[in-house]
Amino acid sequence: MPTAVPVQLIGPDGERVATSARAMPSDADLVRAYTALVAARRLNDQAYALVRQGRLAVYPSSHGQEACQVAAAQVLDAADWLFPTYRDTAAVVARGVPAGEVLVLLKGDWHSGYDPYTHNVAPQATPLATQLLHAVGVAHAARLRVEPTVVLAMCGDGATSEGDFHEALNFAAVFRAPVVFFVQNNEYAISVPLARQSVAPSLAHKGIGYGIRGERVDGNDAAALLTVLGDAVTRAREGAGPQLIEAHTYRMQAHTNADDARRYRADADVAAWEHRDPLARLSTYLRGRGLLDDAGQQVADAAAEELAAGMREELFRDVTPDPADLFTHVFAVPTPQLIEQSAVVADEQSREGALR
Amino acid sequence: MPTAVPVQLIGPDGERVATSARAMPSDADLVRAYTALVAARRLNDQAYALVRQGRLAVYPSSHGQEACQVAAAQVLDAADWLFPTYRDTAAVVARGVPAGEVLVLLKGDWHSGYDPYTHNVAPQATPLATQLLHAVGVAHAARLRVEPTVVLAMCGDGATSEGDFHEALNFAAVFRAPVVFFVQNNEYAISVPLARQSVAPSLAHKGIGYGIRGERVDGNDAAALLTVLGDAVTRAREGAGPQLIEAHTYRMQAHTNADDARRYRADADVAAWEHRDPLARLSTYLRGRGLLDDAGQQVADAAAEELAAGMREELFRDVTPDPADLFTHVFAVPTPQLIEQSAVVADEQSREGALR
Amino acid sequence: MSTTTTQPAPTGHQKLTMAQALNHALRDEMSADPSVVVFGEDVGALGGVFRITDGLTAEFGDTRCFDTPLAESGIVGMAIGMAMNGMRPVVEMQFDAFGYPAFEQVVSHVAKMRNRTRGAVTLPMVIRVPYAGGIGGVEHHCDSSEAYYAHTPGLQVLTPADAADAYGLLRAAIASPDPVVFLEPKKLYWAKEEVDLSAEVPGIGRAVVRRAGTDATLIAYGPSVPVALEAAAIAAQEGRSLQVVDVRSIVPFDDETVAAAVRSTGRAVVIAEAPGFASVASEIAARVTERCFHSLAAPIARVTGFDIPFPPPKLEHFQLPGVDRVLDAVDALQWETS
Amino acid sequence: MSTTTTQPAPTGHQKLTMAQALNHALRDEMSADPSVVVFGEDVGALGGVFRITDGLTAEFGDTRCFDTPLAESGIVGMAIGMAMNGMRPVVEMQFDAFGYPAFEQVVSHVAKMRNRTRGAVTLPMVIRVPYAGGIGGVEHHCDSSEAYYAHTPGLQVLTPADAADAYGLLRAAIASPDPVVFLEPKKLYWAKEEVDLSAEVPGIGRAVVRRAGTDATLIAYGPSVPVALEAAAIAAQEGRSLQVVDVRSIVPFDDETVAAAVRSTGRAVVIAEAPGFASVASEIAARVTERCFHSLAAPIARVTGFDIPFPPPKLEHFQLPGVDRVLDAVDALQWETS
Ligand SMILES: Cc1ncc(C[n+]2csc(CCOP(=O)(O)OP(=O)(O)O)c2C)c(N)n1
Ligand SMILES: Cc1ncc(C[n+]2csc(CCOP(=O)(O)OP(=O)(O)O)c2C)c(N)n1
Ligand SMILES: [Mg+2]
Ligand SMILES: [Mg+2]
Repeated sequence: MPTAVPVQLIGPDGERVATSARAMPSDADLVRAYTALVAARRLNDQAYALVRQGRLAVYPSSHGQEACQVAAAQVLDAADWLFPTYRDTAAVVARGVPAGEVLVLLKGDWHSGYDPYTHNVAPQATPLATQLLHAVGVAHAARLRVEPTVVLAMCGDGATSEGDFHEALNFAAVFRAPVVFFVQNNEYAISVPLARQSVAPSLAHKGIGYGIRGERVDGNDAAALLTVLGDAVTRAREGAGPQLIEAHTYRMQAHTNADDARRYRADADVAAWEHRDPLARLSTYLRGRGLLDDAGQQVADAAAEELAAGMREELFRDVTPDPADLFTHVFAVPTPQLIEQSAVVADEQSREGALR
Repeated sequence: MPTAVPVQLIGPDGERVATSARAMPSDADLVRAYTALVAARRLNDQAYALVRQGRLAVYPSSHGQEACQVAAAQVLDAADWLFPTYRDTAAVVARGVPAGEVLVLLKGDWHSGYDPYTHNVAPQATPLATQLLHAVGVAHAARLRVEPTVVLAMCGDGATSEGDFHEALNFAAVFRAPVVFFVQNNEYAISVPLARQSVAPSLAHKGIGYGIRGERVDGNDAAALLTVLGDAVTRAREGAGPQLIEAHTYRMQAHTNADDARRYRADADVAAWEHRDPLARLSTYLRGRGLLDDAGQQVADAAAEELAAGMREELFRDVTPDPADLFTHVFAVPTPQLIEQSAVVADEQSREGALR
Repeated sequence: MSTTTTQPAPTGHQKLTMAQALNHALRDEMSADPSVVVFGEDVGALGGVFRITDGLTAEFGDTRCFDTPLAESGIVGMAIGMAMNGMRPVVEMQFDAFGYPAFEQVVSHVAKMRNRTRGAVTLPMVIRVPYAGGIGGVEHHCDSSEAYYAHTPGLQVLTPADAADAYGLLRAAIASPDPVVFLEPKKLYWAKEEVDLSAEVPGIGRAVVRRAGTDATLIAYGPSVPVALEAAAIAAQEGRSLQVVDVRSIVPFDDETVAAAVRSTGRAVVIAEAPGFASVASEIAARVTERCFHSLAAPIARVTGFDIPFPPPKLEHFQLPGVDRVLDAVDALQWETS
Repeated sequence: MSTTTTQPAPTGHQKLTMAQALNHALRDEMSADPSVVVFGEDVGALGGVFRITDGLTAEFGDTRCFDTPLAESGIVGMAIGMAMNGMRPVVEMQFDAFGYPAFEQVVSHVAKMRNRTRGAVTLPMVIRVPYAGGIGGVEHHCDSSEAYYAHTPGLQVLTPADAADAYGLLRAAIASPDPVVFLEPKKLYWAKEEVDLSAEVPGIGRAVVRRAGTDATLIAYGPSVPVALEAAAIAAQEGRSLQVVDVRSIVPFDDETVAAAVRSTGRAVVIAEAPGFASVASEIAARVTERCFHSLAAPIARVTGFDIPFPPPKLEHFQLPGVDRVLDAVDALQWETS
């Protein structure tokens, strides 16, 4: 049974929560997480700006959810796998994929801009919950080969309603696949609040119906996330089978820039979450413990700014994707039909070229 | 939380279980159930014989599960709805649909042989778990019109793995739809045993993830089924929302006549269930309480034999379905294309007729 | 009735976008028939990601227009049950590719219920699907999925190409006793046109000649109709007279109108965004050829999407049948042989 | 290796049913490549409801051939992940219509993975689907679902018509670096033929002329090939020489072989069980017409299933293209005009 209250190690005030029995991550881990948090926030803000500047078509921001993003990446080993959604750009970047490559999707140059095998990060998934099954397959294949791989698979609260969520958890449980299902419950699926998505005591309770251990964690508390996700990864690695973690967080911005959140929620609701900001919280804690000072903050800021500068550079670089690619990557060997069809485009282009 | 042990009111020995706090159904209800049980068993046996005689193409028998079948029908009011699967022929008949009409499907004359509105019984569903969503829709529509309808929707243990099971329970929970989901856990999905279907503590535990009350009941104990299902129907009718009931029973025969169960389970496993037979159990109990005697048994047998005779009569009646029907019932008004196509068949038939 | 709704009252002629016309159609049917209910993802407070259901919850209450949990099979499956029990559900699949999770419900139940019960149970329901490309959407947001539905017996498949048809056809779809897959060309949502809201609800199954012409016939539907019309306008300047037929109703298909049009010109090009292989365009080419073979001076040409996954935004214009490609196909119709 | 398996060892020529040939193909690929895994519903101890996977668990262990929970989207989704991580999964959809719950996984992922990752992630996987009618199955057990897959770019779609092709094509499918939807005509499972198990694994994408003929060409695939051959045999007795082409590979399609065959006769009939509208038969008719228009004496005819839900067992023979209907179509090929 998941606990009635989500695990919290650092309160919104930045103080250690006295009542929690769970271990605090190491200082080094917390400092590392903080640097990543600052970068993730900067990434979100920079991407938002790039949308306004017309360099990104759309951006689903994880602003406010950065602790989840950062922790998801940090608890994994290099050989582990991460399965992110469209909203998890910051987690993918935290895992080491260059931001410019990640944003290829939202820039519109191609569907996915990075090689998933370089960092063991699946392409960002849009069809909701479908990726959870792929995660189970990756984990099961590794298990058959007796590799120590753990797969961390992310989805939102809304995605838990899809049939594929159910099938993924059940398959993972039956096959004891080492998957950590990580639900970022940000209380909204576009405009639909959690209460219209589920009337279960919590989303973590969904684990029970599969024989999967479920846990709830404060999604704005990086320390709690590192511990809870880290323990889940360890359990999965040790053969305990899949784990389900629900992080309670909040989508601070609209679903994407194209969305108008005022149609369905009051600004005051959002404001209520301001003081639970994951960055401020960890910063206060670290400063209180002497693990962060102005100099440290400057270093983190500088790194974040470098990331943002790189993003700007990448996104202001105009790429002209080659239409031939459309036909090259359908099959290993293009069919006669695709060869004919790509010739149509090539011909059109050469005629256009001739016109110029 | 579902109980650790399924609710049982009458033990395999036909004795009242002393420990159960749940109320015993009325004598009249038990006697009624017993008559229906005898009929249901006869129906299963007769259908099996009709398959061997080539009058039915296939028959998925509920032999051994008759208590579930009978109770499902008996707990509903006339205006309620039943959503059966391919295995629930006996429940459909117990609800009042003529056996000859129900068996039209398995005889091959048409996809469904009864008018669902006559007894509020949906067509028997083959695509697993899909019907559970239809049940939610029927219930929700009734609720919008403030009608007291309850919908009892049946499925097997295997079907609980399908995405539609998940979506149906969640929709029902969120909309507080008056649906009783009734899972007959007969331990097999064709050849796949329950242990490879789910590693949850029980299937009733699946309710928790939706905020749905789940209960377990001995699926071979008609008394317990009447009470547990009856209470669930009452709760649903009173506005408590959906209910999930898992009945523990066993598929005594092969999946269908076309299946060879020896490939995947030992005869001894089946034999272990013989002494839990739902008929013998209720008979012993009723006789012990003086509610059934040889004369009563004869009356039940005679009624069952009449049912069987009717089945034989219906199934030995050769029906020549009209191919024109194939085109008549696609749309309210046939499209020009269907009119053309049905003319092709009509022409072929008239030429064949001319040849004779 | 709430006063928060922003659209003008539905009377007589108005200039409306297709999105507004669809919204009017929903409102008018909901007003006319209390059994019409609208549900899906984000169709309530938000009014749908394309605002097609804007204001419906405010006007009719949240039992008539409501959000569901996020599950398309659930949405369609529940709609089936509601239709079985006296309602006329109109559900929205948020984008074309997000209709796929509901595929089993659509193919195995929506399409078959009347048939399997020999007419005892009918499903008067509409599945609205914003579809096709042209809006720079990322993957899974631009599929032209009409062939999947059109190939499935038991489904009516409609797609409007302008605001007036959007209004009339959606009303007809909701009024139909049988299920309709209603495909809304996303890229035309914001095109404004004159709509007569007091016009009679049209019959389903009628194609329409959108432009007269004598040299060749362009056959198009949904998002490709404006392309065909533009191509015809340009061709006219070049001295070639192209007729344009808007199919509107893919199922049932209006053989009479389409075949007559092709016969009158002897040449034809079918235009559609979907990949060409085993598509609605294939069907149109095949069936028109069957009917008009001896009137044809050249084989019917197809200008369709290529047989590739829908491209990323920056490349989608290569996939969409454009005016140039249509005119190239017209040029290739073996004019020397006539 | 267990000794419980009942099939003879796979060497050289043997008389096998199609079901046995498929079983051999699985075994041979599993033996040759340890990354080949087989899973689905009832494929383990039971050996599949059609016994195609008979003995595989006994021979290779239950990590190589295993039962899954009952969920088709789960099966295909898990296969995708396993293929991403070094395996070559071969999964079974128990019957045609029970592949529909996996439709989103198939269309939005299986078909697109190579494309969206520009070749970085490939999915060498096979989805086996027992399909089509002719075995007296009840509803949902007889669908011809090839059009749904063939219309989806990124899927290879194969269907054998005899045991030898079943063996060779399934091996080729498993060896392919890209996903294959492998459609097995249920009604041909028990037909016995000579199979050369030592033959080279064939290339995908080749149609074959099964019978020479000069008057007209019958184009068929899967369950309709024997019908075409029988029709040709009867026609021969009546003095008409019919050529029969077995398409085998729906995607990629062998335009060369098919078009050459039709050109050589000037007349053609396409035969397929699936409802005709927007079908593979439509595609074949359309593309062959595009290529052979001026060689055609008559429009290409289609003999397909009607546009109706698959009928109940007692009526299915009206839906299936039979020899008589094929011969009627041949008779109607406007012979007077030549
Ligand atoms: C199968 C499917 N249906 C619908 C959508 C459209 N859609 C994209 S995001 C979204 C909401 C998802 O909410 P949630 O899972 O809570 O994730 P969040 O966006 O909050 O991170 C919807 C409905 C989709 N992408 N896939
Ligand atoms: C979607 C779907 N997949 C597969 C099948 C094939 N099939 C028919 S019955 C069955 C097993 C069902 O098991 P269970 O739900 O336990 O019901 P039972 O037969 O035991 O009553 C299977 C796999 C189907 N009917 N529908
Ligand atoms: Mg969310
Ligand atoms: Mg079962």
